[in-house]
Amino acid sequence: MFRAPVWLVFIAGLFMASAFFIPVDPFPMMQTWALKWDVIVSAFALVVGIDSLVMHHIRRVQRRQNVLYSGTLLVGFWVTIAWGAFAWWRYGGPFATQSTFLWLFRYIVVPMDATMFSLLAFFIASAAYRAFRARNFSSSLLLLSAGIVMLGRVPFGDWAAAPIFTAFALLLAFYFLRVFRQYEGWGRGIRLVVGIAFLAVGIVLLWPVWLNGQIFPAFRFVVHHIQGLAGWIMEVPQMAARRGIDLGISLGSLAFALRVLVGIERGYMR
Amino acid sequence: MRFLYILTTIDRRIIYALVFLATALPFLFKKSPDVQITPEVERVYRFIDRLPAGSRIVISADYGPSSMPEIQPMLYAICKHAFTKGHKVYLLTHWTYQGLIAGQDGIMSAVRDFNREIKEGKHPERTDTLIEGVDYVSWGFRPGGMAVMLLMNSDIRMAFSRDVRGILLDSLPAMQGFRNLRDLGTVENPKGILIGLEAGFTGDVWVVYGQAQGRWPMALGSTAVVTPSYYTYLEAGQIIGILGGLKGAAEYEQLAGFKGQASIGMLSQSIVHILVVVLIFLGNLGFFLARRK
Amino acid sequence: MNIWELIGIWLAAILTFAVFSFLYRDNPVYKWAEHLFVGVSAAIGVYATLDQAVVPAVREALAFPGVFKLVTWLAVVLGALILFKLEIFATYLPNLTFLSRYPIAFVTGMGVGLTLVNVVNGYLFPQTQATFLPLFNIQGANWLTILNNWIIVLGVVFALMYFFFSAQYKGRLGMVLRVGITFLMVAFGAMFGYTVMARLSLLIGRIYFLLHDWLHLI
Amino acid sequence: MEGFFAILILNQAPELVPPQNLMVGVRSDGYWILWEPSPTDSLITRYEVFRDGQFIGRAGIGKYEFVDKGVSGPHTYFVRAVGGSRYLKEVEIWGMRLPLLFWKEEGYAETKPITIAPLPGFTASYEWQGFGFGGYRLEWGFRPQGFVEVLRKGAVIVTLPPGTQSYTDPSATLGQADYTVRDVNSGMEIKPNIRARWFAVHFRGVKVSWNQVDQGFTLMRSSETREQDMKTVDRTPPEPIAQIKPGESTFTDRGASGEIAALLRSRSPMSTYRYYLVSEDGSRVFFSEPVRPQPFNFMKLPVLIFDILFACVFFGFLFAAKQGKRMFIRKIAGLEELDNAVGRSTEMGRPIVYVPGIGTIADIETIASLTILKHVAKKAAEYETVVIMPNFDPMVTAAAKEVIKEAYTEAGRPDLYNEDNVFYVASQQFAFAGAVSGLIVREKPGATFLIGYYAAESLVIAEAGYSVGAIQVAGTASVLQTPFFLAACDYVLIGEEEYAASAYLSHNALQMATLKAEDVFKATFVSFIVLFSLLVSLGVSFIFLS
Repeated sequence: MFRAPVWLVFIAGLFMASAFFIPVDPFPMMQTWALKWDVIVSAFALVVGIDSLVMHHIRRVQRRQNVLYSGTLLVGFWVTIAWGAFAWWRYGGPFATQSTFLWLFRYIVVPMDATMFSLLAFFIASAAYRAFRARNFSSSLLLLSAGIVMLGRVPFGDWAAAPIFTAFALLLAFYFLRVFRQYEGWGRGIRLVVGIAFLAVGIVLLWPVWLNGQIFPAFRFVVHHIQGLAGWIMEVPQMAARRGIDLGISLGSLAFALRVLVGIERGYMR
Repeated sequence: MRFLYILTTIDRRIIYALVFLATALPFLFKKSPDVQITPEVERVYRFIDRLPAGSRIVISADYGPSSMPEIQPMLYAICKHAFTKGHKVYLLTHWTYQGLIAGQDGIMSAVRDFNREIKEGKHPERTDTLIEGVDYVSWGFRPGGMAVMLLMNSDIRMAFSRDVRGILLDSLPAMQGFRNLRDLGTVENPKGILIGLEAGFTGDVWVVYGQAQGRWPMALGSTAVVTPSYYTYLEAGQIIGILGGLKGAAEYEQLAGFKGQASIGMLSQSIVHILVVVLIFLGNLGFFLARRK
Repeated sequence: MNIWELIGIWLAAILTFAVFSFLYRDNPVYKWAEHLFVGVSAAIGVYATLDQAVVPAVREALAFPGVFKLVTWLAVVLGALILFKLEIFATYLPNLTFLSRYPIAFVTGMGVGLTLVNVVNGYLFPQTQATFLPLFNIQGANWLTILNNWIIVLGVVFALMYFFFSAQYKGRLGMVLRVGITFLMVAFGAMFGYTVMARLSLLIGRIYFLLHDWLHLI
Repeated sequence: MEGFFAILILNQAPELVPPQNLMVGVRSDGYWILWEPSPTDSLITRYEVFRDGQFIGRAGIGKYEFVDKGVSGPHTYFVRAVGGSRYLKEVEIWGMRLPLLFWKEEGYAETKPITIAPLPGFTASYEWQGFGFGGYRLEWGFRPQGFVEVLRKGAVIVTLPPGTQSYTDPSATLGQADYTVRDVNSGMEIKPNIRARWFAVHFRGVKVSWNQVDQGFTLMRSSETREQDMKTVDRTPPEPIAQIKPGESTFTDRGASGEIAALLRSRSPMSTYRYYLVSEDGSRVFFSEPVRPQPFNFMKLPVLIFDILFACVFFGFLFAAKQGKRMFIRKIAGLEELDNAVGRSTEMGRPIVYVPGIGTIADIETIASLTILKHVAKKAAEYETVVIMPNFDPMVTAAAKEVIKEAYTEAGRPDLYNEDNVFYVASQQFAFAGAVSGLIVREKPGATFLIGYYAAESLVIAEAGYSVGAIQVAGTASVLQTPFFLAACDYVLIGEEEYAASAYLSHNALQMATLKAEDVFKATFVSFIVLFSLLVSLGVSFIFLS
């Protein structure tokens, strides 16, 4: 009862839920208070967090372990704190418009934050290269839709799409026609048919026939429609699947919230 | 087949280097392709272009440093276009000190570049350089969000009494005759426009509370992630256009007749996207051909 | 350009390269930059919380009349309980650490309570309603609209059924699982492809900073 | 410069015109006197407001309103415009001779007086309808070039702007669906696609009623909304909404329904509406009692009903499980691997890293993550493996310390618990991501668990784990990050599997039962989607929550 205040979770939860339905005072007012309480409690929690961070690194310095790095962290922290206090006294607020405190933010936090964020561009490329292999049917779909959406979103992507798709189709045709003999029964037949189908796609794409006065009609078709196809994937199948997952998540979180509220689930507490 | 096996195990550092080069090289060559102009960007451009000289462009910079690469080029391009047409630019933010820094950086670099161009004689119609308080004003940040917008609809000075330098708005030439946002006129009879550069929900509040009451002309510029949610306002006729992500900025730059960060960035975008797809292809090539049954 | 701005831009450029160096491998420069970043941003976080959250909240709360001031002080007492988690208390008063669970329980409860209503109000109902699409018999609609509606309805249904925990998908029913995973994979691929552009914009921004602001090459 | 002053001096004793459209409204702090500027506004120096013939205050240049605070009951007001010519005079200040502008008060112009009074029996109340017909929704496939007219039984009921493709007729009667849509430009007429709309709860508007009057009146409405911050009040002045013919005594304000519905849908702003009857000559104003929100927001009734139903099924399965009913739950791949990952890490003699993401303790995902943490920590304690846990949120840090300590105690190894391994890093998203990836690269864990709420930093952390060859188990309910985890991690909990995890891992019959309850609702939703899609195809649409 006192050691694990599950009852407090229950009361706070029930109150917040009921305030949702009741639009007259004092409920909206109390809800506003509760949100303010959250702010105040978080502020105290920050003290605990800072304590944890600073003590962690002081101990490392004491153990003569990572002295340079942990020292940098501690010096950076305390200089910033002092600077902020000075700015508060001098400019009436650390983030006042003339405050020199913003220098730290502008030239340390912003570039570090943005550069860290931009690392994702590299990681996305290497993760895509490594993980997007057509191992089976579903991973082929993952790869295909990622490729179409990627190429459909940038200028020139449409022009690059057609040769890449042609090459992919021919590659798959070559693969299936090479390996089908190693299988038996149905597997053999299916692989043969799929291989021939891919070969046909590749040939159609490269067929240099004049149609409506244009050479490579199928090739051009891909070029002109890749953008629309990317948009369609985002708006139709992507949206559908995402909605399905999200509905599941909503129900899951509802059941989980109820488990927490009534105290069946108390692993987070003790 | 050994060669093909290598294709499946390209070291990640090589990929990183390729991505870095593909992004950086277009900047050094300063070449950039023309992008296809979408109507929603063109409408914003035409609107600002046709405003009578001396009109007011109010920009609300509601984004932080993490969205700067996408939105900063829009701010830069719009400011530069406005200065070329002789309009006055007003800047505010709802995103605390983050928006303040982002907005200030954007407008200051536009002013710096424009002043340099004036000195080089590229704008013969202008005799003197841009002056803060005359050609542009930075109102800064005031907490309150929606309340600030509502206040600005009735009186700007109630929301911002001083600019970021601490000077009373009443003493700035650019603020003469600019009492509230209704002084921006209407879409039919415009005397200015409000442009919200958004990375979050502030844009919705601007449209739903600010524009819906004041009925002044408004446009939005936003990161690619939030852009789709703004199309409803375009369909409802509440905003005149949208600049979506880096591509929107590139389109605006192209319309305004210069190649900036966004235009060159679009070439980098294309090259890296194609690079990633080609890498995926090479990986699969090796994977299929080097694989024994 | 004043001297502070110059120092700032050089510092920013050095930090940028320090982070990029992590791509090659972990190294002392990155380690140093990372620790500096954590230290500075933690301190800035302290001031951001004070300036943006605590001061306004306390000021507003104290503006409430009479008895209601007491409510604010109650919050302060509740918040202060979490201080028992400070290492000094954890070492010397380990028996009282359980008191720090009270503020945690309160905030958890708030989150749980809001979930119970907001998920239904903001998600379940609107999204389900949006999925009620006509599957046939639409005047003036072309075949593409009808096809799209079919795909959306089937996609939602199969994606949802993929997460059935009590059904054992074997034999014929295994098909449900396969169709579900098909939709999920198409969606995940599309999301991946869609995000590349935004992430690249950030890299472009950094390179622009290096070439424009730092080196003045463009 | 001389010319500039000359223009001003040219203004000679003018003819003043009184202000226009004087109106008095009611607000919480008194009466609100509003008027529109006089056509000769440029000559006017100030407006003076009079109550019952007494001067009570003034409004300066550019202000066309005045609040008479703290009054009630019947009163008569009028506004007087004071104006005159301007002249320039040189004044000596501190030895400097400055030309200054002066005004000569010469003219006055008064409005007609207006009387405001409460009207007994003038009331207004919300009109709700549970499960009702909400009108017909019309849709047409083509995109009209000109204005669009919607005709009901041959009569035009509304004209819509060009490009409109749908319209909902709220005043329709059930069973009379004879509609035509006409494009004014081309004169083309088509039959639209018609769908009846049914509401679970329908808010029809505000019903206003008064004692019968023998004169024509204009009905007006004003509103006051208090925002969530408890201080900002947004007021709209009285606006005309309808003309009342003699003899009428009720009116349903459907125009308010959209506005009020929007307010009720948003969380809980406090709004007060007031109605006015203004006589045709504008000399008398009667106001109603304020319409206040009702103690229960009926708009959200479906939410309450759903929550109660959900709770009933939930507890039903709970009791069934208590009675000893066995329930089947299928295997969830990622969860089976949790224990193996800890085991493999132990074999390699490396620590494990658990990252709870960037959620706060109020996020339900983080709570779910902490319950999984307990399981992982317990297993780690059994294998005597170190758990390192960097944190984003200080409150999560505090909670996680408790959880791990408790898990070690339950596993019988409280001696292994080291406070220093659970620490707070930073609340800046990428400071956290950078520090965690640095930590992973240096500690070289055998297994990493990335479970909780993640945003863009997901891939930064996951790549670091990949580069040291750790077995990675990831789980997040933020769908956008799932593909990145799929690309870089070995096992991924997709979507709600993260929520199901704690119940599944506990191997506790009670908790498993709740998963069953969830499945019942999933099945219900699937059947609802299919059923209602068919109904929509047949021309009926149903709105749970408008």
